[in-house]
Amino acid sequence: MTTMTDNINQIKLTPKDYSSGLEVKWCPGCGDYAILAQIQKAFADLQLDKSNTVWVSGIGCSSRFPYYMGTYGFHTLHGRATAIATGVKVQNPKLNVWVATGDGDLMSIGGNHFIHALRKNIGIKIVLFNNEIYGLTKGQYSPTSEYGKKTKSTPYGSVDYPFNPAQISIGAGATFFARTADRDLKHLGEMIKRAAAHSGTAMIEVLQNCVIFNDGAFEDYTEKDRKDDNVLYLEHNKPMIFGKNKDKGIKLNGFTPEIININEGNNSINDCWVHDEFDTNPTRAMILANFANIDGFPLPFGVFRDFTKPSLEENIHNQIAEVTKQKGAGTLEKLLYSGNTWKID
Amino acid sequence: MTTMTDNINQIKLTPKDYSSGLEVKWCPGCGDYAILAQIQKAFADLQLDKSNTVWVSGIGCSSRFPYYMGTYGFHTLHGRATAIATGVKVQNPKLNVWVATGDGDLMSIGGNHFIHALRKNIGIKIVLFNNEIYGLTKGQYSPTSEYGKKTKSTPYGSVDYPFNPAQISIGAGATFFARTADRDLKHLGEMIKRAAAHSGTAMIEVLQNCVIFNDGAFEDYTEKDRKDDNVLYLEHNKPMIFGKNKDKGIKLNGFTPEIININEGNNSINDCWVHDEFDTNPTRAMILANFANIDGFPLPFGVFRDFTKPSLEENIHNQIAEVTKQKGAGTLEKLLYSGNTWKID
Amino acid sequence: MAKTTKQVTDVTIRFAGDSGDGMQLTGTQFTESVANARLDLITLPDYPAEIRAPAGTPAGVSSFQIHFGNTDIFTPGDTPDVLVAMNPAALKVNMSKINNETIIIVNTDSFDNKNLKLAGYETNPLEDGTLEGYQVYEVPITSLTNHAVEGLNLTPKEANRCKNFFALGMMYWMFNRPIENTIYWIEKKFEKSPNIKEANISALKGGYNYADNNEIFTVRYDIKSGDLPKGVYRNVSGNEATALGLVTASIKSGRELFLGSYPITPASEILQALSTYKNYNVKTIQAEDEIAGIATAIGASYAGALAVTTTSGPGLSLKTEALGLAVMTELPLIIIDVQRGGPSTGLPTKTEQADLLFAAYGRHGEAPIPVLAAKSPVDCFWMAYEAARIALKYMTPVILLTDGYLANGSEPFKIPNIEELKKFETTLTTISEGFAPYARNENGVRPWAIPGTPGLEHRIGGLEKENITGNVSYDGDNHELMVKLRAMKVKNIAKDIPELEVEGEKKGKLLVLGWGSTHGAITEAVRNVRAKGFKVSQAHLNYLIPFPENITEVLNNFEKILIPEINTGQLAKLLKAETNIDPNKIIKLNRIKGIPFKVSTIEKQILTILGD
Amino acid sequence: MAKTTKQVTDVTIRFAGDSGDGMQLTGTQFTESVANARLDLITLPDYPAEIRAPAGTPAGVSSFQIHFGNTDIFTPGDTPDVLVAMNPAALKVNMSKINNETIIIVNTDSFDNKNLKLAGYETNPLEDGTLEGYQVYEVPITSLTNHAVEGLNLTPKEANRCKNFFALGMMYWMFNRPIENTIYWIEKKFEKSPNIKEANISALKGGYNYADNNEIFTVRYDIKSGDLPKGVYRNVSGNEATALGLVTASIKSGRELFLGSYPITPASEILQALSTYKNYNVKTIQAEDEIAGIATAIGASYAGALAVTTTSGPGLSLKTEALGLAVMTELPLIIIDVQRGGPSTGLPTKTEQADLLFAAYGRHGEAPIPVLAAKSPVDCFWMAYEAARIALKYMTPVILLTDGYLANGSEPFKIPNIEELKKFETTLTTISEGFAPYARNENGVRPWAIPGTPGLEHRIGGLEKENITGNVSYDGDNHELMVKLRAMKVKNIAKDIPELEVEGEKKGKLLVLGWGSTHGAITEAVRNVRAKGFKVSQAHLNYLIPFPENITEVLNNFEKILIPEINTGQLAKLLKAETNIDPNKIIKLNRIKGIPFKVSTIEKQILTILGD
Ligand SMILES: Cc1ncc(C[n+]2csc(CCOP(=O)(O)OP(=O)(O)O)c2C)c(N)n1
Ligand SMILES: Cc1ncc(C[n+]2csc(CCOP(=O)(O)OP(=O)(O)O)c2C)c(N)n1
Ligand code: SF4
Ligand code: SF4
Ligand SMILES: [Mg+2]
Ligand SMILES: [Mg+2]
Repeated sequence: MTTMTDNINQIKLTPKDYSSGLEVKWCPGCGDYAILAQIQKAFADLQLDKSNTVWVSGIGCSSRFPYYMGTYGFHTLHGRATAIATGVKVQNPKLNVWVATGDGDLMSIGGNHFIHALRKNIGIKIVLFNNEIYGLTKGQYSPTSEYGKKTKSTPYGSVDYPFNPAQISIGAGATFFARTADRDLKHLGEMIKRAAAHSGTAMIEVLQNCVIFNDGAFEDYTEKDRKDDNVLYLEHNKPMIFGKNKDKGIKLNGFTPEIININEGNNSINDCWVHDEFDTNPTRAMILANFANIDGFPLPFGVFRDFTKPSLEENIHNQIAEVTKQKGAGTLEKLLYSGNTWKID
Repeated sequence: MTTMTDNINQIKLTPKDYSSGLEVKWCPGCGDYAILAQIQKAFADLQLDKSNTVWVSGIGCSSRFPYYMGTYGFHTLHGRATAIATGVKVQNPKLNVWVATGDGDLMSIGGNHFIHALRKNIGIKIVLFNNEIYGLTKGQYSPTSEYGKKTKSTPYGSVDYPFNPAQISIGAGATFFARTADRDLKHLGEMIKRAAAHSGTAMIEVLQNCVIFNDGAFEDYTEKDRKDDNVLYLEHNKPMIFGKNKDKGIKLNGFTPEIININEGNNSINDCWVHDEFDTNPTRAMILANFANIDGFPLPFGVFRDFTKPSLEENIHNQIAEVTKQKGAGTLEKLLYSGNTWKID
Repeated sequence: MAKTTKQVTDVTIRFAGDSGDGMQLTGTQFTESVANARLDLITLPDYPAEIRAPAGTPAGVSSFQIHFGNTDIFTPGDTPDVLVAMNPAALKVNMSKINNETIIIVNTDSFDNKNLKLAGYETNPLEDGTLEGYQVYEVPITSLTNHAVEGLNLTPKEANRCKNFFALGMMYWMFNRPIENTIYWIEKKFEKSPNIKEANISALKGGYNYADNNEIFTVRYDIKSGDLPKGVYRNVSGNEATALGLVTASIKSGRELFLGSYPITPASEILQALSTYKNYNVKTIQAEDEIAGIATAIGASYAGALAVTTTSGPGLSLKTEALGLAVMTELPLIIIDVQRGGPSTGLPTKTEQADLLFAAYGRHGEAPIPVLAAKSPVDCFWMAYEAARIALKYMTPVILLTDGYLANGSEPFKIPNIEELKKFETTLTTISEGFAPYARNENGVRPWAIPGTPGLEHRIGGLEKENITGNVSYDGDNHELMVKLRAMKVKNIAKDIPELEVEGEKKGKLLVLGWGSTHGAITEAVRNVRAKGFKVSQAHLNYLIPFPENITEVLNNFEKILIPEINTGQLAKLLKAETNIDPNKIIKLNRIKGIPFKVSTIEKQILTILGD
Repeated sequence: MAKTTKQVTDVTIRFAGDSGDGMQLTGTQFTESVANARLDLITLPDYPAEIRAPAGTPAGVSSFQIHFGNTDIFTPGDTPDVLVAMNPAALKVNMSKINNETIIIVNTDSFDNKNLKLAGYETNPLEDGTLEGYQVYEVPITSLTNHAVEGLNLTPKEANRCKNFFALGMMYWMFNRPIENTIYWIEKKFEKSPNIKEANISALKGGYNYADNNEIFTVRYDIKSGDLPKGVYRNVSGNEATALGLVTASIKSGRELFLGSYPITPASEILQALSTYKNYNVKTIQAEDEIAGIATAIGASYAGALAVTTTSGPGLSLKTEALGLAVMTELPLIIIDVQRGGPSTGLPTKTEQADLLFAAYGRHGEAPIPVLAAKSPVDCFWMAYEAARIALKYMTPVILLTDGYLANGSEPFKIPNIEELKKFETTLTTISEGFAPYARNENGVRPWAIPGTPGLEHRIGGLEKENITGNVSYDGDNHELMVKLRAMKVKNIAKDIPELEVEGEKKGKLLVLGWGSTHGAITEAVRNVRAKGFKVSQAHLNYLIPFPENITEVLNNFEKILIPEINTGQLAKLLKAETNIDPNKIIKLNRIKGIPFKVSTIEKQILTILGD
C-alpha cells in the first residue's frame, strides 16, 4: 500500500525534490526524460515519502532510472528487478516499491519473475519503458519488436512473434494493467497515480520512444494529427469512443469488438461498449488487450483492469501474525529447547 | 510438422515398440504410468518414426519420461526442457520434438522458456504432467497448487495464487492448448494425436494424480460418479453441454458464461455456446480458461484452441533459403575473401 | 539357556528394509533410547533415490545406521556390528557394507520366492552358502509379529506393519536398553487408534521377549553410560541444525530472518524447517527458481533483513550472477550450499565435497566471497551462526558449505548457553550527517542504510562504484582501488576467525588436513593410528576463504600433508593457489563414491605414509 | 616554407572528438590507407559508456587509436605520437594519455565558451598554460572546412559534419599517404547525395592542402613499406575474427553452425555478424536470456550442429548450470566469453581478464572443461577454429576467452590457405551394431549419435551415467570411474595441442608468462628490454585447461616467472593449483583499470627484476 507522508506540518515537496540531482545521461530526445519528469511530478502531487520509497531496476537505458530519483534506489541485474523488489516489499511492506524496467529487461530475460510477480500479486508497481528495442546494447530486437523488424541482430528481419504485454500480463493474473505513452504527459502522470493507489502488482506499459534505435515507433499514438484516430482512451463507466471527431465507437458483438461510426446508420453512442475498470472477470481486459493485434483498431490507453485481492506481503504478514497469536512469539529458549531434549548432569 | 514413417512395407509398430524396455520407476499407482501407456498407444496409432522422434524433459518425476520411451531422449535440466527442445527443433525441423514436463519444471523454474516458446510458436509438443505438487523433491507446493494448500514448504498453507495454465498459455500466444487427465485414457490419446498434428507449439495440460504427495487432487474430474458434472468436453462445432444427464449447458451472456439447464425454462440446446477450436480470436479460449476460476463451473477438457501460423523453425529455414537464393550458397573462399582485402606480394 | 553380557565401548547397527518397512522410525526410536543413556552417537539414514521404488527391489531399500558409544563418536561407523535385514533386497544391498564379524539378523519370512526374485537373487542366500562365515540370526519376524498381535483384530496389512517394532524390541534386548520410552512414544503417537497402539506395543515387547528367551540370542552387549559433557541435549540433523543456527542468529542480532529459496535435494529441509518458524518472524519465500531465491534475499537484505538463500550445487550454479551483485553492493547475505554428487544433476541423494573451488572462484570478475564449511551435523548450527556474524559485520555475502551427509546425519546437540553466544556487530546507521554509502569503517566495511530511514536516501547497483560516494564510476584507477578494497575486506576477515588448531604434535612428519564433513572419519582414523603408537597430527578447516592466518605456519611444520576429500582434490588445489606452501608435500586421498570416507581408508593411507 | 621528411618505423595516432564527430570513421579510413601500404597495425576504438552522452561533454568523447609501422606491431601503442582533438572535451579526456613528445592538433574553433564549459574547463587550456611544453598545432578546422565546402549549398550542420575529412586530409599529408582510396570510398558511400560527396572530398583535399601549405606543418613523416608476409589481407576486429573462425570451422567440419545467444557488451557483435551469414546455413537464435542461449545450443548440438553460445561475464555466470549438463552428456559445445570489467555489471565497456578462474572452476561438482584464450584480434579466428576442433573431436564443451580489448581492436588478418586449415575429426556414428552411447574411443571420447539416425535411439541426461551404456546409475564405484574418465579425457587433450614455446633463451633468470590479450604488450616489452641487451624470455598460453604438457619443464628452467595480468593474479593461482612448480618463483604484475597494459609498465617491471 502506498504510504503518504502524514506529517501535515511538513514542507510541501516539489517535483525537483524527487530528483537525486545526478546528471541524467540518456540520449538527447529520449522518451525516458518525459517519464522521469512525469513521475517526479506525480510523486510531488502525492507527496510520497522519499525515505519510504524504493526504485528497483534491472539493466538497460530505462533501468538507469533509479539513479535520477531522490528516493532509495537499487540498480540490480538484467531481468531480476521484479524478484529483488519482491524481497524488498515482503521484508518491509511499508515501503513503496517501484520497478523501472525495459521491454528486454522485463519480458525477455526477466520473463519468469515478471509472470510470477503478477501471479503472486506482490504489492510492487512496475513501470515498463517499452521502446520495442534493446537500447543499451545498441539496437537488437526485443520480445515486443514487431514481426519482420530489421535490427542489428536480425539483418534480414525478425522471425519471432512479439508478446502483447497486456495479454501476457492478464494471462499471468495481473490485478492492474494500464497503458500510456511518454509523450502523453498528463495521462502518464495519471496512470502513475493510479498505480500508486493499487494494492497488488500494478503493471504500467509506457510506450517510449528510443530516438537512436527505434525512432518514431509510436508516432501513430503520439503525433497530434494521428493520435486521435489511433488511441482509445479508456475511462471508467464511459462508452468507448475515439477519433478526431469523437465519432468512432467500439461495439461488442458477443465477445467480438467492432468499430462503429456512432453518427451513422443505426449506431449511436448507446451501442458503445462501456468500460468497467473494476471488472473482476479477466475477459474484458483480454478483449481490450487484443485490440493491438487487430488491424485498424485503436490502441487502448488507460486502465484496462484494477481489481483488489490481498497482496503477497499482506498474506505473509497476516500468516505470521496469526501463527504468532496461536503459538506465542518465539524466544531463543523456546527455539533451542524444543523437540525431544535430555539432560546430562 | 509430425513426420510419419512413410515406408509402407515396414512392419507395423505396436505400443510396446515405443518402450525403451527400461524398468519404469514411478511410485506404484502414479498417474504417470497411464500417460506413458497412452502416449505409446497414440504413437503406435500414428506409426511415428521412432528414430525421428525426440523426447526432451527437465527434472521431476514426470521428467523421467524420456527414459521409458524407445525414441531418442534427453533428460535435461530443471526448467530448461523447452529451451533445449527449441534448439533441437530449429537445428533439425524434421524431428518430432516432444517435451515431458511437470508443473514445477514448466511453470515455476521453466516459466520464461515456456512463455517464449509459446510466443515464438516453435514446433514442439509440450505435455505438462500437472499434479499440482513437486513430486520428486517430496511434496512442496507448486505454482499450480491451490491457494491455502498445506505442503512441506507451506506448513500453514500457501499464500500464493496459482497460475491458470490455460490462461497463461493463451496470454503468451499459444496456438494450441488442450486439457485432459491421466485417467481419461481415450481422451488423453486423442489429445496427443491432435498435438502431433499441430504445426506450432502444442501445449497439453494433463491432470495427473500424485498418489504420494497430492492424492485425489483431481478426483472431481476423474471419478466416475463426479466427473460428468464437473467436466465439460469441448468438441468442435458442438454446443457445450455437460452433466450426468447431459442437461446442463453453457450460454454466453455477452462475454460472460452462464450455466443453464437446457431442459428447463426458456433454455434449450440452441442457446448453448458452440465451440470453435479453430477460432483465431484468443477471447474464446480465455473465456474457457477462466471457467477453472469460477465456482460451480465445469472444467473444460479438450482442445481450447488450435490455429495455424508459421512456426519459428519454418521461418528460420525459409529465411535461410531466401537469403541463399539471393546471395548464392556461401563458400570458404567467399567467406574469407569478403570485405576490403589487399594483397602483399 | 545361558546368556552372556559383553562390555563394549561402541557399536554400529544398521537397520535395513523396504521403504515401507519403517526402518527410519525404528532407527530414530533406537537413537533416542541410546541418547537417553548419555551415549554419544551419530546416525545416518540411507534413502532410496526413487520416491517409492517398487517394493521388495534393491532400489526400494531404506536403511538407517547408528553408531553409538561411551567414547567420542565421530562417524556413523564403517562397518555395522549388527545388520537387521527385513527382506532379501535389504540383505543384498548391504552385503558390501558388512564383514564377517557382522551379526546379520534376517527376517526369514520374507525370503520367499517372490521377494528373492524381486531382490534379484536366483537362489536363497540363506541356503546357498552366500552367508558362510557370517554370524546369521534367522528370525521369522513377520510370523512372530503376527503372533504377537493376535487377537487385536488387525488386518493382515496392519499386523505386518508392526514388525519394525518387533525388530526394535530385539535390538533393545541385545543392547540392554529399556523399552519404556518407546512405549510412551507409541502411546502418544497412536493415541487415536488404540488398536494400532496396542499392536505396536505388543510387537515391541514380543521382540524383546523373543530375544530374551530364544537360544540364538546368546550374547547381550552392554555399554557403560557415556561421559558427555553436562548439559541439555537434543538430537539434530545437519539441516535442522542449520535452520536453528539461522534463527538463533536472527534473534541474537535483532535482524529479522528472511529466506528466499527453491526446493532441491538435499537442502529442502532447511526451507521446510524455517517455514515452521513463523512465530519467530521468519519470512520464507519458495521462489519461482533459484535466481529468484537469491534475488528476493538480496532485496530483503537491502531492506534490512538477515537474508539467506539455501540450495545445492545446481542451484548454486544458477545463483552465480546474483552473488556478483551482492559482492558489488556489499550487502550481507548467507548462501548455504548443501553439496551433493555432481556434476550436473549428478547423484542428487548422494554426498560429495566437490563445490569447494566453485564456491571459491565461481563468479565472473574479481568477486571475493568468504567460504565456510561445517564439519558435523551439530557444527552446522555453529557455522550458520558464524556465517551470519561475518555477513552482518562485514557487509558481505558468505557461502556456507555443508553436504548431503551432514544434512541427513544426526548427533546429539548440546544446547548452548544463550548468554555465551557471540555478539553481533553491524554497520547499521540512521545518521545522515556525513553519511556516504561507500565510506568504510576500520574493518573496511560500508554502512548499512536501510530504506525507510529518512535522510539516507541513496542508490546502489551492480556497476562499479565510486569509492566513498557509491556513485557509478567508469574510472580506471577507481576500479582498481575498489577491486582491492573488496579483496582486502574479505582477506582481513582472517583476523577475526580462530586460528587453525592442530590436534597432536604441532610439528612432525604428517599432518592430516581436512575440511567439512570428513572431520569425523579423519578424527577416528588419526586417533586409531595414534593409539597404535604412531605420531600423526590433525587439523581441520572451517574457514576456506580466507584461510586462518596461521595456515602456512601450521603446514610448514610438517613434512607431509595428507588431504582426504570426497572430490578429486579441491582443497589441495585451493591450498596451493592461496598459499605458497611447498606443493610437493601434499598427498591427496580422494574418494568420489557418493558416500562418506571409511575410517579404515584414511587409516590405511596414514599408515602407508608413516611406513614409508 | 621548408618542409622536412623524417623517417620513422612506427607511429601512434589518436583521433578524438565528440560522438557525433565521426572519429571512428576517420580512424577506419586512415587504417585502410595504412594497410594498403603493407604496414602492420593495430587499432583500438574507445567508445563512450553512454549510448549518446551529451554532446561536448567528456562522457561523450569517442576516440580511435591506431599504431602502425613497418616492424611487427603488437599493441595500439602506449602513448600517441599525434593526438587529434576535435573539441575541448576530447583534449581533456586524453590529457592523461599523452606526454610532451605528443603532437596535439586541436580544432581551435571548438574552444569557445560553451564547449569549454561543457568540457569542464574553467579557462581555455590553449591559453592558460595547460599545454605548455607540448607541441600544439592550432588549426581552425571548422572554419577551414566551411571554407572548403563553400558554394556546395550545404546547411551549416552538413558543412560542419565534413570536418572529420578535413582532419583526415591533414593526417594523410603528415604521414605521406595518398588520398585516392578515401576519395573512392566517399564516392561510393555518398553516391546518392552528390552534394555531400563533393563536400567530403573537398574537405579531405582541403585538409591535405592546408597541411601542405601551412607553416605550422613543418615536418612530414615517412614510413617505408612494411615487410608483412606475402598473402591476401583484410582488417578484422576480434569479434569479426571470432565469427569468421566459427563459420570456417563449420564449413571445414561439415557441421552446420548454430548460435544460441543473448546480446551483451562487448560480445553482441559476434551474434550480429553471424546473423548475416544465412547463406552459410548459419542459424542464430537471439534467445530470451543467456540460459536459453546455451540451452538452445545444447539442443542443437545434440541434434548434430556445431553449436556455439557467446556472451560476456554476467552471461557466463548464468550459463553455469547448463555447462555442467554439457559436461555430463559429453556434447560438443563452444562457449565464448568476451571478458569485460567485473564483478557484477561492473564496467561493461572496459576490458579485463578476470574470468579465468571462473572458466576453470566455475561449476558445481567435478566438471572439467577445456579453456582456451585468444591473444590478439586475429588470433580470435584461430582459437575459435581450434575450440571447434577440440569440441568436436573430444565431445566436450570448450570455453574460449577473449576480451573487450580484443573484441574491438583490429589488425590485418592474413587470409589462410584454405587447404592448410587443420582437418576435423568427430565420433559421428550411424552404425547400430555394437553402439553404446558411453563407449569410448582411444581418446576416451563417446560416439555422437544424432536423432534421426535409425537404430541408434538412446537416452542421455544430467544424472550420472553408467559407463558404456549411459543408463542412469547411482552406483558409487561407477560414479568414481566416470568422474575419472571425464577428467582424463580433458587432461589428455594436452597431448593434442602445441607445446608451450619460449621466445628467447630456453633457460635463464626471467620468463615473462602471459595469457590472452596481454600478448602484444608483453611482446613489445620483452623485445624492448632485449634490445637494451638484457636477457629475458617470453612464453604465452593459449591453452589454460589443460596446460600444454611441457609447462612444468619450461617454467622450471627459469629462476623467476613474471606474470602480467589484467586481474588480481588469476593465472598465477591457476598455475600453482594445476602444477607443482615452486610458488616462490612467481612474480605477479597486475593492473585492473579496464584498459590494456602499457608496454612501459611491463618493461619497467622486467628491468626492476633483472636489476635486482
Ligand atoms: C545478464 C545480462 N545479460 C545481458 C546484458 C546486456 N544488456 C544490458 S541491457 C540489455 C537490454 C536492454 O533492453 P531493454 O531492457 O529493453 O532496455 P532499454 O535499454 O531499451 O531501455 C541487455 C541485453 C546484461 N547486462 N546482463
Ligand atoms: C536447478 C534445480 N533446482 C531444483 C531442483 C530440484 N527439483 C527437482 S524436480 C523439482 C520439482 C518437481 O516438480 P514438478 O516439475 O512438478 O515434477 P513432478 O515431480 O511433480 O512430476 C525440483 C524442485 C533441481 N533438480 N535442479
Ligand atoms: S539508446 Fe534509446 S532508449 Fe537508450 S537513452 Fe538513447 S534514446 Fe533512450
Ligand atoms: S511422487 Fe507422485 S508424481 Fe512422483 S512418481 Fe510418486 S506418485 Fe508419481
Ligand atoms: Mg527497450
Ligand atoms: Mg508436479
